[in-house]
Amino acid sequence: MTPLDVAALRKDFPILERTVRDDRPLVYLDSGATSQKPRSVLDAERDFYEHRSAAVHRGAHHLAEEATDAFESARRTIAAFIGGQSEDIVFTRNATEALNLVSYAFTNSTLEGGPQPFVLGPGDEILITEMEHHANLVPWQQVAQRTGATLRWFGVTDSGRLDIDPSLITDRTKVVSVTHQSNVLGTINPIPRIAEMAHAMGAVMIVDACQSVPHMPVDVTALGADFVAFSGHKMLAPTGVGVLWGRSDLLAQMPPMLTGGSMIEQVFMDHSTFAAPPQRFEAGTPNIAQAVGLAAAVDYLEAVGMQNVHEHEVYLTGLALEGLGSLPGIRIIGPTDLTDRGGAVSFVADGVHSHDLGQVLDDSGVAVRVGHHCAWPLHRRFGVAATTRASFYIYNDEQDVEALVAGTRRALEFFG
Amino acid sequence: MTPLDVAALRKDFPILERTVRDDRPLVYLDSGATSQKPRSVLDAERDFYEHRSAAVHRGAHHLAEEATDAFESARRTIAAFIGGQSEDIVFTRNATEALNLVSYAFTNSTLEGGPQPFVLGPGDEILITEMEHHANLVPWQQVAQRTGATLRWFGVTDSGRLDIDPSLITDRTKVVSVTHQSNVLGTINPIPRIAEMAHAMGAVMIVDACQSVPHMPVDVTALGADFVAFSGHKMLAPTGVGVLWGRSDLLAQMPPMLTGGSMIEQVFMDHSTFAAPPQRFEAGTPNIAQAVGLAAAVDYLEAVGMQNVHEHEVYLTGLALEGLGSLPGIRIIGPTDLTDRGGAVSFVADGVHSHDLGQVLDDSGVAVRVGHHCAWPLHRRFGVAATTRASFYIYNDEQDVEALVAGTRRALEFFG
Amino acid sequence: MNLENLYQEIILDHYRHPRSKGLREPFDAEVHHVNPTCGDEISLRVDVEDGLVKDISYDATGCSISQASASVMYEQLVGKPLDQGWPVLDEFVHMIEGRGKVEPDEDVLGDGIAFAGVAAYPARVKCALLGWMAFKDATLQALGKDFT
Amino acid sequence: MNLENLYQEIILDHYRHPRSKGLREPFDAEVHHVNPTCGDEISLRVDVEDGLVKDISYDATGCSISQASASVMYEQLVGKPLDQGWPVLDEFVHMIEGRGKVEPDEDVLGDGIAFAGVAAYPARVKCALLGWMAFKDATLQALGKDFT
Ligand SMILES: Cc1ncc(COP(=O)(O)O)c(C=O)c1O
Ligand SMILES: Cc1ncc(COP(=O)(O)O)c(C=O)c1O
Repeated sequence: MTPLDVAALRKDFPILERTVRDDRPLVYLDSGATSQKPRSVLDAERDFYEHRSAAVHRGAHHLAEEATDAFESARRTIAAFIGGQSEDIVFTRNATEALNLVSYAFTNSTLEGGPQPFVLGPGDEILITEMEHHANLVPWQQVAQRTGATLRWFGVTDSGRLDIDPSLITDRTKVVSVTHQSNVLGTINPIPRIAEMAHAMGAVMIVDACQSVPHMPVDVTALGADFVAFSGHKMLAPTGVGVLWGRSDLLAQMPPMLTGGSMIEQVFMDHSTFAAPPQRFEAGTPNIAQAVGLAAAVDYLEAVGMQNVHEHEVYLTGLALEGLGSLPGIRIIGPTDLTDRGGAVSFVADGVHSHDLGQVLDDSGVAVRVGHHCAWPLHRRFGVAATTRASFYIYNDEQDVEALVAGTRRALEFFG
Repeated sequence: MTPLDVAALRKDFPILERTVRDDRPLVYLDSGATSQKPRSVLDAERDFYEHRSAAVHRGAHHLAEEATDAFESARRTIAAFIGGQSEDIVFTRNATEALNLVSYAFTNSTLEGGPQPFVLGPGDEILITEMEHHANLVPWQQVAQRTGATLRWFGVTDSGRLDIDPSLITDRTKVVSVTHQSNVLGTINPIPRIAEMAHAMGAVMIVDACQSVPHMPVDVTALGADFVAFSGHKMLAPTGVGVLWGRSDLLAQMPPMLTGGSMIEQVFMDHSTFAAPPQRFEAGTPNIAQAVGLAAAVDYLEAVGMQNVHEHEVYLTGLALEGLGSLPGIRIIGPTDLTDRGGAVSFVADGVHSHDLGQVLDDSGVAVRVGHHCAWPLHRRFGVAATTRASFYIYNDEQDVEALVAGTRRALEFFG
Repeated sequence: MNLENLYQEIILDHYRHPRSKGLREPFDAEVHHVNPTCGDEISLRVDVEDGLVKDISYDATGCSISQASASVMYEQLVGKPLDQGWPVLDEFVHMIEGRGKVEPDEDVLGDGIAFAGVAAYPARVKCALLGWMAFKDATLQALGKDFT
Repeated sequence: MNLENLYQEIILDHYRHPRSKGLREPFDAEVHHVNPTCGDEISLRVDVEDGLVKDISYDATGCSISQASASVMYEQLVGKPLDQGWPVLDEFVHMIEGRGKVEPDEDVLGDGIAFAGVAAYPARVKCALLGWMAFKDATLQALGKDFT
């Protein structure tokens, strides 16, 4: 039923050996928030520090050469993983920074009167969706506020699908920024179709791929995106590294967000010129070891196979929807079928607040996330303040789903 | 002569066991660019990933509690190290981002008409120095350009000291941003005096402490600073983490640079409100493991003793100035006395370009930095395109200085 | 620490039957507090006269801990002079933020002592304090002072 | 790889005695290139007529590698038709960026072969290419094309 040998994979993750609370085995169902790290990733980072740690790009000594090699080869690995070119990969701290980097390109270009594709003004529109994570919502509110552009959004249907209203994409639309997979609903959005509509109107198409790149095969060209953002820590990699991929010709014109060392061409006291991408967008000493760790994570995921990852998660999602659905008073927030759907299962229980439900699960050793999952407007849309979310990854198995269902039943009884 | 037992300390740094080029022992004199990492720091990071890795702040499960504890306790450790409060510590990727975070507060406040201490306009002045690293120069050029304020700077004397012209601090001065220790000259600037002048005129005082916090005792209150920025990777910590410390009342008013998850109070589709500091400035999943690593580095440095670190470096600097000074045709760029001076020794050699000099040193196993060290205007001030810089840390000893001097002699002979 | 320790009967009872819930008149100040992590909300009004808490009325959505805690607070503080109320509040905050290392004073806390178990769960601290902080904020406003 | 391999006699000779240095007239295009890591700079002019490189004049500051490489380039390219010059440039770039894994063609490169050792030092690649890239840029400008 699953293409993965989960028992074998689990051995690669040291943390899964620990117990929580009163000696209960850890059932980690919070990978949508952050994933656990396999030994090979931790080894790669440590190996970097123990053997080739130095400042990159700027040093001429042997160690600096090796550090630069490690860093730039990480960039190539990550580029290949998403079907991009390494010059188009910018390392950020996380997806949030990647999305801010693009959004500041609009604010800063507008302030400075160019370059054109990034200039916005009153009458122009930015189109997002009601299912966005705050990371792909608040930055656009800021852009709208600072440029005078108007923020619009696609709604969400009762079954948790994107309600694509084509009339919202017009020649006033300058930016379309949409999540590839909802971190709450699990819904996978039809990005290629939306990108086509956006491009037909000359808009820039941005994709928040935070929940897709870690969980399924993603090819930036097939997506039809102009920019794609994701985070390392959600895909087996260290914290402290994220990625912005951008279309070469747009990156070439894009102004930097952060300025300082390593991103310059020439510096005088009163003015400076900037380097070509990706350096232009990586001011200061980068998160070198974290990028190296991310490349090791990509190697690990490629060995597992991204299609297998996706199928495995769809399989577990099916079990979870079935198991939770069999309990009284449970309502799934998100699609209850498996079409275009990834492994995030959010739900509410009659008479039990998600914080309390999560507490009972935690007491059973099951780690889930409760709250609005940084998607507050989406929760308002469904008339709930908070949900309980289970999210799956390659190290989860059928027993984990059973523990989730059993723990939820216990909560219903406890508060019943 | 040195208060440190360097031989014992060296055992803590795995990388120092490696050789470079044709099997030469590594003489690492590039800590000004980035420092090496002791085992305890690498262990702390790994321990975090293997035992308590989870998303912080947002999770309610056991692992999330422990991760949050580790992260927030790191914040307390770092705050105590510089004499600050933990609520006033913001984690960034590096010092560059920390300085940009402050500089964007000015740009964004100016755009939005408040809050006052951050609003600039034509007629207002930003005062920096000619010895700034690009990280404390280019962001202020951007602010000046975007707000209409004027950038001014203190010059540098022939002996590499700051040329403090009090007439440059007037009631037009709204921002003063100065490096505590020059990464090229080694000069330690009299921050408390400058801060007093700045505050007398109501200006905000910012300190680039990138080269001081790792190398000497620094107390933010004694400095009289309003903001202090530094990088973890230069003080034995992992890459990917930096710090901005800010005065509570200023942080409380300061607008965020990056927006997204975890920095909000409430989010609606069309507007949001933001959390209190430090969360307001840490959008998205933070560099958790790196902060934990930085705290371990601080523990290590405190055990060594910051005053000892400083004295050790002054001792080595003395040896280097003496040794290099005894060679023909070597000119030191920076103070040649040891008063208010840290362990960066930059120099030029008659007839040998620094890139060539560095190459010969590299061939001898000595890693130094060559170029403008991200302080291009300062190099122009001294009429040179590039210098060779040796910089010291706790794991360097007398033999390292001898290797530097011998390698430099070899270069002079080779190109002589 | 187990579930029964955290969810004492008193808490479940107040959660199921919150005392005097609903916003009432007259009042001197009204505040609205939110827990940004989970979206729990409370609107709270205080009616203070001559240093006496005459009424606390509130409307809240949230988990059992935040709901029960507001209800217990109502019982503990209404009808008390403020100079008796503040120590209760201080002791409650002290206990909740004490990470389980604080020995709470039942004489001061009354039913508030039932929340002792919360201190072991840092993620629930804000739930337990939501109503109490709203009370503090509203009362300080009513007295013309700043909430800090 | 040792120092003598990198700094071949030919390189040191060109470094100490750069051929025909200095900016001259007439010229069709002038460019200024900088190596942002070390601040090395070159100003370079080309005089191209009917597909023939009539003159390359340059003024440069920088390390031995960048200086010598500009001087060798001058010798290798001046007086040649462009369709003979481009292959030399391509081969030179190919060798320098080859990380020591490329077998350079001495027949094409002439004295340029002396820079083979640079390929083992990635940090010096930009030094060796500075003059050649400036030539490419200037020549394309002279021909009315874009530099990429
Ligand atoms: C004085 C000074 N300021 C700022 C920086 C920038 O630090 P980072 O590259 O870690 O952001 C450096 C180091 O490169 C420095 O030496
Ligand atoms: C869909 C989505 N977008 C953006 C983010 C933000 O990612 P990060 O916190 O790593 O910046 C997340 C994760 O929290 C997410 O799930």
